[in-house]
Amino acid sequence: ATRIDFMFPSPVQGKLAKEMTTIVTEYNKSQSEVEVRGIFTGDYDTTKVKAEAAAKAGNPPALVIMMANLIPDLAINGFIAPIQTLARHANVDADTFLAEEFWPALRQNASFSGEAYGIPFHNSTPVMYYNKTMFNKMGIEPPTTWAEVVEAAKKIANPDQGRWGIMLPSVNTDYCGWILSSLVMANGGQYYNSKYPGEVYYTAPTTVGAMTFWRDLVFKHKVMPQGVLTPNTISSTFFAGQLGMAFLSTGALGHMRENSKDFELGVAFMPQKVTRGVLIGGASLVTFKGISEEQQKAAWKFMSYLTSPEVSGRWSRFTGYFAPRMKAYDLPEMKQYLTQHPDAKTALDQLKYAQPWYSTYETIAVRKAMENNMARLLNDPNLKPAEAARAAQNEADEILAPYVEKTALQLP
Amino acid sequence: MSSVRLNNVAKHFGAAKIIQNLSLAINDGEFIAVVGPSGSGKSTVLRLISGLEPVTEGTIQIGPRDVTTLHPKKRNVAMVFQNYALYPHMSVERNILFGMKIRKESREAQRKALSRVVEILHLEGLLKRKPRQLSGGQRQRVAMARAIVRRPELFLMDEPLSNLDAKLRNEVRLSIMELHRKLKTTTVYVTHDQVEAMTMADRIVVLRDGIIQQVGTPQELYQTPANLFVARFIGSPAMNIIDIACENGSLRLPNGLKVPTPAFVKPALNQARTVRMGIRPEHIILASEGQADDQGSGLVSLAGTLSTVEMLGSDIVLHTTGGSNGLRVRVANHGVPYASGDTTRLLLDLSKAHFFSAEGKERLC
Amino acid sequence: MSSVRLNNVAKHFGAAKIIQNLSLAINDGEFIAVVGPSGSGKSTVLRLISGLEPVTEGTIQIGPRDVTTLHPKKRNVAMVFQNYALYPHMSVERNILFGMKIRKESREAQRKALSRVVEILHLEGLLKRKPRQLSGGQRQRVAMARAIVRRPELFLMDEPLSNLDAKLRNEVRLSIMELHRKLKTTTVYVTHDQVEAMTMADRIVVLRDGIIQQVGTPQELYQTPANLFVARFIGSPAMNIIDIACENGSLRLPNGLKVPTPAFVKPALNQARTVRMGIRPEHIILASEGQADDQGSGLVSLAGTLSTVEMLGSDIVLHTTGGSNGLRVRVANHGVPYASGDTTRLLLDLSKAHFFSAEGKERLC
Amino acid sequence: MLKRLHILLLAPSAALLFLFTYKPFFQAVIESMYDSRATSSGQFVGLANFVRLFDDPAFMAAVINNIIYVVFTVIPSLIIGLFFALLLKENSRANRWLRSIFFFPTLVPLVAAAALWSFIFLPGVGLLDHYLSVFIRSSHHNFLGQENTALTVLIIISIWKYSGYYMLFFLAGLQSIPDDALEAAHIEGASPWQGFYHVTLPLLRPTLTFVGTIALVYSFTQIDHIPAMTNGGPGHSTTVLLYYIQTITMESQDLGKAYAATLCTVVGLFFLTWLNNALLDSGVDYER
Amino acid sequence: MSGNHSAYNKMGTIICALIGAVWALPFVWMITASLRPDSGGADIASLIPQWPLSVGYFQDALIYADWGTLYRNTIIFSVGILSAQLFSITTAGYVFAFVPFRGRELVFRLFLVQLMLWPIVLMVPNMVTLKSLGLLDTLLGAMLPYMASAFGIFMVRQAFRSVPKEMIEAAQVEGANLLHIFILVLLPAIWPTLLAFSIVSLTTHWNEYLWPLMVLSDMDTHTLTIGLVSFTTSAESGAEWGLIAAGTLLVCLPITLTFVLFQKHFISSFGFTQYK
Ligand SMILES: Nc1ncnc2c1ncn2[C@@H]1O[C@H](COP(=O)(O)OP(=O)(O)OP(=O)(O)O)[C@@H](O)[C@H]1O
Ligand SMILES: Nc1ncnc2c1ncn2[C@@H]1O[C@H](COP(=O)(O)OP(=O)(O)OP(=O)(O)O)[C@@H](O)[C@H]1O
Ligand SMILES: [Mg+2]
Ligand SMILES: [Mg+2]
Repeated sequence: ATRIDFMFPSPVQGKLAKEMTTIVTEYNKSQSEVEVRGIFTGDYDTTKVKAEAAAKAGNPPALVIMMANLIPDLAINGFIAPIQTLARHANVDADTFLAEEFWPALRQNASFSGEAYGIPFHNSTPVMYYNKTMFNKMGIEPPTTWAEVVEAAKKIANPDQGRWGIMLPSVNTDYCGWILSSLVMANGGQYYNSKYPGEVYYTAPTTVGAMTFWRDLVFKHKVMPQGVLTPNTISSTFFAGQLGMAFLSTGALGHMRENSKDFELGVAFMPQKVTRGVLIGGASLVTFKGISEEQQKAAWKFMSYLTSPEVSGRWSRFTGYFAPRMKAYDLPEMKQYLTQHPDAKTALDQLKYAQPWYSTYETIAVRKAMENNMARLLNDPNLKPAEAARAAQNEADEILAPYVEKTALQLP
Repeated sequence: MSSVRLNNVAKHFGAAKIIQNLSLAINDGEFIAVVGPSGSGKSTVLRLISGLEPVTEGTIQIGPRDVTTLHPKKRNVAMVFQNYALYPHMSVERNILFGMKIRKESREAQRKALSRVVEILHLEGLLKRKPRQLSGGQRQRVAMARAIVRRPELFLMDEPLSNLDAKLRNEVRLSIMELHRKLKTTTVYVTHDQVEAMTMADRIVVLRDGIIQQVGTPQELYQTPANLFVARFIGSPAMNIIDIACENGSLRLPNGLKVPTPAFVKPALNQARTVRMGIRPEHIILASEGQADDQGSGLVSLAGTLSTVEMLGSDIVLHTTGGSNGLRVRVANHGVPYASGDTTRLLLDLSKAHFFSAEGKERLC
Repeated sequence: MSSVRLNNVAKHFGAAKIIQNLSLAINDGEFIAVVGPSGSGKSTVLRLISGLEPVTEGTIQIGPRDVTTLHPKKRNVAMVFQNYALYPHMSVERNILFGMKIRKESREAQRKALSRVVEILHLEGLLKRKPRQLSGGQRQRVAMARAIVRRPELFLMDEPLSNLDAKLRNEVRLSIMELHRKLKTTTVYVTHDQVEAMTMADRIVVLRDGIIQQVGTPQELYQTPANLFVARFIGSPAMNIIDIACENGSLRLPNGLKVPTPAFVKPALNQARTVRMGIRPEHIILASEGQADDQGSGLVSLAGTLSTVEMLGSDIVLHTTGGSNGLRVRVANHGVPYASGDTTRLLLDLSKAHFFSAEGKERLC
Repeated sequence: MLKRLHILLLAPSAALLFLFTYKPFFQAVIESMYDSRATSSGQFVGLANFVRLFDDPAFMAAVINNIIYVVFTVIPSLIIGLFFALLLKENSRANRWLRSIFFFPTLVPLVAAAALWSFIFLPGVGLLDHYLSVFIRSSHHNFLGQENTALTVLIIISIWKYSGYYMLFFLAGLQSIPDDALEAAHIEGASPWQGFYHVTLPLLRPTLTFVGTIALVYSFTQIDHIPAMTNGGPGHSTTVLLYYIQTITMESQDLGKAYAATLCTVVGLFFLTWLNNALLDSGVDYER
Repeated sequence: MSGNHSAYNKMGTIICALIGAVWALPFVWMITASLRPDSGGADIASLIPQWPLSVGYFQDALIYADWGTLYRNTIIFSVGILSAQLFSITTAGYVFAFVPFRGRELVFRLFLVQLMLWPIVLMVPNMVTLKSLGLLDTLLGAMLPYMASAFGIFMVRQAFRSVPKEMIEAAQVEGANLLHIFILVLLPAIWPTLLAFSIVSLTTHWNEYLWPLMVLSDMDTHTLTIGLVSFTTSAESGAEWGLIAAGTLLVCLPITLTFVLFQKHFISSFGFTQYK
């Protein structure tokens, strides 16, 4: 049998690592041509580091579940190979496979320069969780627009008693950027140039507007605490019944459901401004350069298995992510699941409005440029959103400069 | 200067009872020597007085104050440790002046005090050294200097001269006595050196297994030891001890010789069946030819053979066998050649003898 | 057992020349005592022999081997350190047996050897303790035990008994002598105790500032000290020294008294202008009434007043002033009451006197 | 012969150090002069990486944060560790338990400690706010989320974690100090403080040098709680040097810059430990 | 210090007890939280255990990972490193403390460089080295870089230097060779130091995360912390405080238990016996 290394992180909870191991073991048992070595690699970040380090040390993994917006970066840096290198062994066209089998919103994140570099594996979007009991008690309807959000939050918030109207995660672990770019989209804007990885629109009015909205929740409306908020803070406050609304990932659904004990949990679409806009998050399977032909063949086999509607659906039901493979939702188990858990459907329904995840050259650094300035903005009542945006843009431009020079500005 | 009182003091280390029910009153300005066998608790007594060791029972007073639970620094004593306890990281000079420095005494006073002790203890040229660069005796002198540079209420000295040569020891001893005469600082002085104890002390405390055996002036201890232990402990070479049976009016020596009980010891011995007689080596004379017994006045003669001849320089110690089995005799070294194997006759002066009860716990006369 | 030879050995600590050009031959089985003032280099000599200190110059032989650069462990010596140097983390028993253990001697041998030294040094009941739970004297005895438990070629002992009481010291001293008689192990023994040096040693080495002053038997040292230093150093109380002018045929004492030069000293003194005369305190007699000078045979009498009376127990040391200024006299304690202020007449026995050159470097007779 | 034995004794350590420290370190030195970003295909750039480094405001922020972090973790935790050691050096049962309590934080991985402390400082519902609310008044402090308190929290955690650890070394060091010297000092009238200052402290200097060096090194390297709690934020307010380097290494391909930052940090740390040694180790009497 | 400072000592103990109470808070919370039935709710911060106690989180934690293997590997990893270190640091420490040779200080300083370089920076080159040795993905490989410890060498050297010279001299005179002195005299003399080092090394490597994660790919070579992280990461949701507490407890438990069981022995070797 051909041995391949398959690295997977545990982005949500430990159960996942266990489940993934089961899936791998079952696969290994089910056939004898491929022997998959499942390697648990911690969180998304360490997964990237470990995969890169292994590649540099001469041990590239065949398949990795990688944060989806890192694909351009990995491709530019030459770590990963197009999916076609695997697919060709089965005479499949990877681009067609991607285009036909997966939700349209996911496709862009899986490709770079028009070529498929990843196959979506599990995905999420932000949604609005709210304390239904509290809303009912106060006679508030779940907001669907920004204005309603502010209004509802103001009714709920009572900082003296430690009760808050709304919380948005602002940690620089991608969460802040993810939510902000969703807001930017709702505000009708573009956060980055989805066609070219060397440009971000941090100073665009739509971005500044989203930032202002966020900032005002803290300093103007005083419905959100000052400073950076982690998902831990948000969920803990939420579970304690001290929070009206929270924008968090659909990936947290299971967790939110389980821990909302003293009240009823509500899940709703992200509120809109100009449009409904949410961002796709999640991870895709990528393959590293430098593995043998045999391994490529084996990798494709395993990848086909992992992304099959059955496994994809199973994984989705287990994790709360939505399944990227459209056909997964045609399976009877999946239909049954959705009727049982209507809130899981929210994520799926929202997919209609979903847009690709930002991804640029040096994605993380560029993202952090904004996130760190958001943190400043949420800390400093005197900082103007436009100034923060300007600073973020400058930092980002600096990081992008060498790439821009080599590509967009490199003229014949 | 202060008086010191130990009231029913006890000290236990875990299960070991090192000091038991010890009471002692030391007068203001007195010089007390503490002697006793190794391990008898002498150092412990000093450590109790200084406060380095908490007492298990009893109380301690220095002057009018009850210091039983007082921190050492508040007791204002100066101590020479048996193992010196110098500060390894300080030069000799800083070692000596540490206490004054802490008390923030003036530089001038420090300088003066330093030069005084340096002279007394011959520490010239050693001031800049670290303790580890000193010889044993030099270290001991630094320890001594550190104590006497100050003017405490109480000096506690634990064998402060044990590592010095005879000449230097003599000198330092005289200096300490001089100092004591001048300052009259109450002093408790532990020593193994009988000469020191005898010459320096106003009173001597004899300790054994943590129990005081006798307290008295040097003369008292030498002349009227309270029990056999003190008798044998004080004086060197040690007192000769002879078991004696009292038989109606006469004393029978182990070799069978019977002498009439001299009048002056009669009253004390008349109840006893057996007694133990002690006689100091210097109170036995080698009888010259013809010199006779005088049993009435207590002169008894014994025949013997010299077994060992110990030349001590100024003295000679003769060990005998035969009728006078095991007796030690001390004679001045006048150049007379003694040889082992010589036969001789020993004259014991019973008027100088000490009599103790059979178990040795009690002095009879 | 082995002989030891030090050939022109020197030891410098940086600029300080501690030992200079020292040569000494110690015979196989000999017991050598090393005495000298504090800081004279005694310990250093032992450390050089043991190899703990490398020599700066010269060579050292033990037996036939040149050991000058040999590691201490190969020299097979046993040493008692002046500051004990016990292993703090080992029990007394393990401290003592350490050397045997690393030589892998049998358990049986260890047990036997242990019980032997425990008895000699009275260490019963202390075997399980750690050194810090011992008294000073007990620690010293452990250090001693550690050395004599083995059978080395050479014993090096640095004041091994200084912290013991007189009685115990005497006992241990006798045990060591006994041991030495039995084993005949060459021994170098540093001591400050004259009694020890005099009674134990076959020969004594007198050291001063790292230079040997005299090597000889105890008798030789006592009776014919090679120079003034040795004369004053050996014997306690120290020898009296009197400066004397030689004037054609007669000697003039500092108080002006003139005595004819006794015949037996004439040849030695006839060149000298001034000499220094030494006379031991025990060679001065308190003249009884009517006892006369006999200047021809060297008996000179001086008048004096007693300034201090030191009771040493068995002896009394009298310090005098007046014509006999500063003389010390030792008399036996026969109960005669001396008091300071008494006038007296001293008889000096010139036949027992020692004469040294004016600077004291040389013995004249 | 003996010499050879000694070389032999050093050899295993030296070999391992060579393999896993020096060799990679020299690689790092060399790499710091190459541009490793995808845009440059690895060309030699001399000191350009250093220039870029010093132009980076994040780096400068990291330097300043690191200085604050070092000063306020090293000094307090040394003092507290020493304080504990002195108070608990007697071997009573109570003291043994207290020592264990202070030492416990060492047993917990820093990441796990970070999780525990995240909870303590959780706004509103966390341990601190909870008890502040119970005992004083309703409290909601976003300690970790605010620029002016986040670093303080990290410093507190570090002190909590390492004071007991240093205590252990101080206890070990105190044991090798002869007691009698301290006793002598007390007899001479030194107060406990004076005894400590004049006798214990100087004799403790070898330990102090050691613990000081370790504490310095730790304050630079033991920062696992930063990624776990603040990710260097808010803004750059808790970005310290190693975290800065870590993020570059992990998140981008700009290794040249990361190595340049590493070299600068190592040089700085080297200087600090040298300073520490010079201050504490000079004139120490090791031989006793 | 002994003596009548028992009053001072008591006071010290009391002060420390007060501080200790604060110090212990995180643990107390960890234990109560891990035994709580759920980690939501307003009183999650309470230090008072909620009855009935629940072992639910422990059950969860136990399911999430193969604890047997994790414990075994962690023990091999940390104890193995410690054993190798104890050998390497005592020998090297000895050389640096007692054997004079030209350039000793320099070599020593060079050794210290290790203290200042952290694995993350040298990770890739070290993995390359391990790969070329064929040790990548083995426990031995993961242990190798730690087997020489500048920290330990430094510590042991410092401790050796404060051993009184006479002790060594006494042993030399008694005929002890190097090995004897080393094992019978020097090592016991620095016992507290070695113990301190051992505890520290053990816990450090027990708690090591990133490096094992990087070089150990096979599930059956994973160590505890990797397992712990597998169920305490929560990037996209929120923390399950009870689970985190339980997991942390499970990871620290063996070492904590050992520590508590042998507390008397460990910790008392850092103290002064009452009678000194
Ligand atoms: N490390 C050193 N540096 C400088 N001088 C030293 C050193 N060690 C010893 N000395 C000096 O060497 C001389 C001889 O020392 P040694 O220990 O041999 O004397 P000693 O005769 O044994 O004296 P004591 O009877 O006092 O023990 C002393 O003056 C001492 O100060
Ligand atoms: N920490 C301890 N634990 C148990 N016993 C001890 C401890 N310290 C001292 N001792 C014992 O207490 C007794 C008295 O000791 P101390 O030091 O007072 O004797 P000493 O009279 O000074 O003897 P030396 O003349 O030998 O110095 C000794 O038998 C000693 O063994
Ligand atoms: Mg004593
Ligand atoms: Mg000496």
